[in-house]
Amino acid sequence: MELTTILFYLFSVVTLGAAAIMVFSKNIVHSAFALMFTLVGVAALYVLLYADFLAATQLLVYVGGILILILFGVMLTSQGYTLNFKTITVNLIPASLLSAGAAVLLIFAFLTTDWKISEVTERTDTVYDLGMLLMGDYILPFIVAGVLLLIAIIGAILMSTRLSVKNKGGA
Amino acid sequence: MYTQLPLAILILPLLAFILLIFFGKKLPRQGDWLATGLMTLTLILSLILLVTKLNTQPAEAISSSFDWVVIGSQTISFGIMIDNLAAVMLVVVTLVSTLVHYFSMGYMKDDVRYSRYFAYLGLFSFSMLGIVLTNNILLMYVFWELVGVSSYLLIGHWYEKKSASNAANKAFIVNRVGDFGMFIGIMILFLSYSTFAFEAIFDSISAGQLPFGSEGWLTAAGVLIFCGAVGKSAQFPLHVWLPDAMEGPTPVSALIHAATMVAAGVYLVARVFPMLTADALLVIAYVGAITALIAATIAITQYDIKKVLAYSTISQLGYMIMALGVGAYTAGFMHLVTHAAFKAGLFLGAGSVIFGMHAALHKLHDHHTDAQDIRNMGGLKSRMPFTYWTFLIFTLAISGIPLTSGFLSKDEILAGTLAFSTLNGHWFLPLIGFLVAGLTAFYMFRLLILTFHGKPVNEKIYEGVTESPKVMTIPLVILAALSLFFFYSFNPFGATSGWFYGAIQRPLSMVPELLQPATYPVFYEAVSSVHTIAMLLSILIATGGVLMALAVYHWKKISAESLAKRAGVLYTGSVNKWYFDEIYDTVFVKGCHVIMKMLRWFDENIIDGIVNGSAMITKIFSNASGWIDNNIVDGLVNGTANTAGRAGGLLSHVQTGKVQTYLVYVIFSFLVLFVLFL
Amino acid sequence: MELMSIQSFAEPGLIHFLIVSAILFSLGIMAVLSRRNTIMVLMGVELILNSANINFIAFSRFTELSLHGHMIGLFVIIIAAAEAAVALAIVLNVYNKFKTINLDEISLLKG
Amino acid sequence: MELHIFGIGILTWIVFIPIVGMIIVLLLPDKNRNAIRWTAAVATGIQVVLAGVIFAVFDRTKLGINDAESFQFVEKFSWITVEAVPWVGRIEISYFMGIDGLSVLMIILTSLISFIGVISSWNIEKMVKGYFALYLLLVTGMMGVFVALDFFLFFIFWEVMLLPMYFLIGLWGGPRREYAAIKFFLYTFVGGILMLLTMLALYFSVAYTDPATGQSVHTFNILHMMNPANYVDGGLLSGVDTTWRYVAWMALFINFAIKIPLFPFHTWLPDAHVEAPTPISVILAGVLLKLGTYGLLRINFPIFPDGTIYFMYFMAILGMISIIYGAFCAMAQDDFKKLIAYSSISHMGIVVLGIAALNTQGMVGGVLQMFNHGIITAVLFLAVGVLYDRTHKRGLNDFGGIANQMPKYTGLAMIGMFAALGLPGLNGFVSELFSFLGAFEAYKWITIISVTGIIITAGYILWTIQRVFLGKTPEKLTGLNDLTPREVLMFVPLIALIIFLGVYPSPAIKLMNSSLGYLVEFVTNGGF
Repeated sequence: MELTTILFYLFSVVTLGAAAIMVFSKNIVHSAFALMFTLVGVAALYVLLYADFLAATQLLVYVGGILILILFGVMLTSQGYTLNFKTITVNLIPASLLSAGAAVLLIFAFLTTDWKISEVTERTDTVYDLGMLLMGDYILPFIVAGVLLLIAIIGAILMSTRLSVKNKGGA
Repeated sequence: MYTQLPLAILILPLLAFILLIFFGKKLPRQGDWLATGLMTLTLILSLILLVTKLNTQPAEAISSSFDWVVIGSQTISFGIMIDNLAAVMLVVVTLVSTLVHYFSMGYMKDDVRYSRYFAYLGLFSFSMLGIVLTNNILLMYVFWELVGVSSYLLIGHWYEKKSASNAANKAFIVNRVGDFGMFIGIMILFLSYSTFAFEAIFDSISAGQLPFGSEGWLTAAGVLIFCGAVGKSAQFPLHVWLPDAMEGPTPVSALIHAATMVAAGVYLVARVFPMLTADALLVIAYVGAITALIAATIAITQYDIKKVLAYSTISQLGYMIMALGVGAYTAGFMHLVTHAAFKAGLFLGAGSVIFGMHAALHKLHDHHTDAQDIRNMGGLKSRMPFTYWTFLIFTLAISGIPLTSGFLSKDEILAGTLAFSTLNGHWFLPLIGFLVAGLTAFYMFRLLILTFHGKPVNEKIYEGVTESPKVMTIPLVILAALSLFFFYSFNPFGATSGWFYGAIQRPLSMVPELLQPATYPVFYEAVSSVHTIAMLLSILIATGGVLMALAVYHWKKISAESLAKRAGVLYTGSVNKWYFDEIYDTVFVKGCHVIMKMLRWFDENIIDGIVNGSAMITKIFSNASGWIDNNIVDGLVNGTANTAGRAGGLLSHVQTGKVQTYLVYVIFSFLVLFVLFL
Repeated sequence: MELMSIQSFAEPGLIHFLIVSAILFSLGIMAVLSRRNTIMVLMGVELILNSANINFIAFSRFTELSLHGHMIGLFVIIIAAAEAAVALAIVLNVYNKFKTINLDEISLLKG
Repeated sequence: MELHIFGIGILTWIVFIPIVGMIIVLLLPDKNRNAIRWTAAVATGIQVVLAGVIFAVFDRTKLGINDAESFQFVEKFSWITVEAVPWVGRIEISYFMGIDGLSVLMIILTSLISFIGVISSWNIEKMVKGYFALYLLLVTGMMGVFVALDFFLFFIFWEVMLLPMYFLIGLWGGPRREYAAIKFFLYTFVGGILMLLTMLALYFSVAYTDPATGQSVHTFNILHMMNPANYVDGGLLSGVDTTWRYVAWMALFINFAIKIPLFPFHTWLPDAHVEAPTPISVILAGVLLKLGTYGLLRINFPIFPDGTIYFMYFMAILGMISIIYGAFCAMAQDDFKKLIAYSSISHMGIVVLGIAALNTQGMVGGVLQMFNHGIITAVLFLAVGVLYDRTHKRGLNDFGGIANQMPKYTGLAMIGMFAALGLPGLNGFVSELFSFLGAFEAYKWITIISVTGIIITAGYILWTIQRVFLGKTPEKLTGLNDLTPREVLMFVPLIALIIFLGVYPSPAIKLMNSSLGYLVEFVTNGGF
């Protein structure tokens, strides 16, 4: 087996295993940390797919940003000083049935579809091309994404600001 | 021989310290025999060393050293050095220490921390011997601080008393101020000469190297190192700690705050004597003189027996420092030795009195009367004969009455100051010297008379006082014997012919010729020409002081009250110790408190304020945008939401309200569609 | 059969990545549907987004989608970031209002 | 000098052993608290052993600093390499570790303090598993910073260390832990951003020519950054004495000054210390603060010798202000932990003053002071922790007469206190002496003013001793137990080191003498 093969299976197992831990863990902090491993694993899979820039972005944005946000959420919403990290599951039977069904259906669909696989181009780096694309074909989505982010930031800040103002008024 | 013996002398007390600190409580009698035995052994070794050294010709210093650390390309080595000065000092330290050990076995008998006390005595002896033996100014600084710590621990021995721990703190911090100067002096020397060893420094100076190429820095280095002595030897302006240090047990006062540690400053000046310039020596002489005067004037009005002795110690130390300053090197050091004997004796005698008083008060269940106040004593002569007679000898010695050791050394110092003034015209120094000699005789006899003579103030207490046990009186007798002249010189009127003057000779000055004080031959000649006058004058003045004391306190011819009234401001000043404590308290302690409060406020409000302030600014911005949000954006949002809400309201009754349930429906439908279209 | 399985085990191709993504997707669905805690639901959404992303990248590696797949993946990540920020702000507001973030206790939508 | 264990270099072992421990801790069941504790103890214990091995075989004559050849235990693998990026060239980030005389002492300190920290964490009962997992992650971060020779790696370890610290304060801390944790996080975060920017600027300005291929390669290698010949033409930080180089120096300096912490950047420290649990305070004061001065010496000094020389006086003055200011503020505190926190500021000021002197004595004194201060404050914080465990109080005025109640404890704590006060014969004195000696050679008056700090230090330490240990025992404090064997165990190695290094510091000084001498030469020659 080649190195890439080994790595692929290794990272797949890490990703899926961590995802499973995330989903099934009772403790939300554990879940959050498991999510971190999942995200890192996905980033590694990106690397195997020659998507180095995306891997880096994945690490920076997901692991560095979103995960931290989630952790903050956990911290801020845990009740009082008695840290209540346990979470409870609902809808257990329909949910597991549905997700298993989804998995089966998807895999079935993937396997039966006749994919048009083209020549694999060995890319050394993608940053330059991505940059050109981003500034060329994708300039409009790029700007829209920027505006979206701005709006999201303002929105998030506004909501949390009101939160603190209200808290103050309440106290 | 010269390396093993000093090392053994150094290590034995340390051994005592270590053994007692770890196993003290488990040993029989809490290990006092161990400490005392080891100390006695040290004394014997020191005596052997002294005799060997004095009989070795030529009388050069013998030193050996090892490399302590290599830093950069410089090697710093530590080592020991034995010259006659060190050998004599060794015997002084070990002798007093041994006697104090014996005395303590009686005095401290029922103390709660008996073994701890002896352990600290061991630590002190170790550090003090280190100061004496070292060949190296850095190592001396190390031991210098260590004696400071052991002094701190011993002053604070009864740390349950707030006054004791305060006194301990004061002693340490005031000493630190002096050590600060010494530290900077050491740094100047090291940066100029890349070595800490005395010999090497002197060699470099005599080879013409000056610190940073300037003569001013050499003087500065000398004066800064002298700062260390100012702290440790309680010289003006850092003398304030010593009277407070009397909070410690009395034998400790005898050992540390009278005979040895406070004399370390004098020893230090003697050690660095060759590198002191004439200017530095002049500063030293004046500091000593001022100290002697101030302390003597305070001592005449004090009533606490230990306080009187403490001020007299400061005053005598001033004498020694002054002697070194004027160039009377041997006389100054000799006064250190004789003073060690009689002042240790005085303190132990005072200890014996206090011990007796305590026992008497204890029997009477009287806890209010101060056992140390001489106004509560009187007439103890017949109750404590041993103590009285030895105390008398010590008092005669410190007053400079002929046939005592004190006379020999004091006389030489006075002659030295007189000679110095004939050479340089500094008349202030001999003037103070003679004045203080008179004052000393006066206040010491005042103390003696009020304590031992006259009628007892309180008959009951008087009845209760008994002579102290033998283990306490024998050290007194030994010290009394050592306070007589023949141990130092067979001629009772001239020390110069004795062995001491032969052994301890003033070292050659190493500084450039222009900066040197008067050379020894010149000085010696001046001393010989004024010696007779000085001797006569000193006998006259001392006798005058004694007679005055007798007239006021014994025969009651002159009323002490009227004298005090006539002195007016001088009297109140003296009683209040010239307000040094109050001034220092307002300027330094309060000043320090003000600064620290200010800085704390600054830290918590300004610096932290800036940090929190940047958070504030962010908050203001967000508030501004919050206003826009509330009034404009929200208006739109609410409008939309209201519309949607009304529309939703129509359908709302089919909802369960649980999001996840809906999601289940959604996904289920999705999968169904998926299957259908696949 | 045996040969085939070994072969398919050997070289990870498009299908392998797609399968991984499918499993990841179903796990995400599981989290979204079954956990009470809103934050857990959010994490499930992140998993789903990630699985979609893997698909895109895999296609861009093995099909003609080429770098455009990367671009879409990039935008997905950007939107995920925005989504997470807003969603968490919402969660905090919800928490502030209801003192809980358990979805089944928040049933204001109930008609 | 190389040393491999099972084919893996010793530095990798010493850095990642705690991670292995962390994984084991995470796999253990929650309830099995003792197993978790023992795992952490064994992991850090192995580190101590490895540090001992390093100490034993370390070659004292090799210089290090800017010469890759003379670093020891080097491990270098290219880690992320991206070929031929347009207008950037080849990007190279490598897993590059190695130690020289500058870092070896810090490694020993880190392993020792981490181990002691585990022992003192034994009585933590809240979320044991999470605590030890984060703790071990923190240890890896700290150790990694001290061995990394690639700026990127350095940065990663630096940030890896911050997150666990944040949680350890924020979850296991005292009543105001959120405030303290967020303050800590923000301060260090600001510093981190400054460092990141400087790192990138350096990265784009430095390119070395690969001898094998002749390519021009951008690199994060710290050693390459030290060589003026490697700076590309027209790079932001190329040249000597340019404004941008000063700006970059300042940005890095602020980052490290926050960690040290130097005078205007210090206010996170008292809060963090007061709220942090005892073992975390020990780590914080014992190791984390040293990262600041270590960073100065490893990065600021050799990469920007021109900036260092330009800002020499500035550093010395900040050091002086920290010494005096910290001492006065310490004196004004009523809270035992705050007092020690401010005394740390004062003592770290001595380090800065020493290294700012740019001569061997000052440098050796400064680095030795880092080590000594680590040990001394560890003892002091442990001492506070012992009292806090028993009385749940930290106010200095709440105590009194402890000496009668707990003689063993008093003896050990007083040795620590006296070491902090700079008593000769204990280690604090030696390093203060050399720091001041070095500083005095360079700056007379600044040093003289700084030395007054030792008087103030004596003042507040003695006052503390008086208020806590001496005096009559108040009613409420009677019946305190003296130290348990576990507590004695955590004090004894530190106290032994305090005394040993105070009497004979040569073993420690020999480790770094040649390296630091070379560093001084390197910086004063402007990097050649």
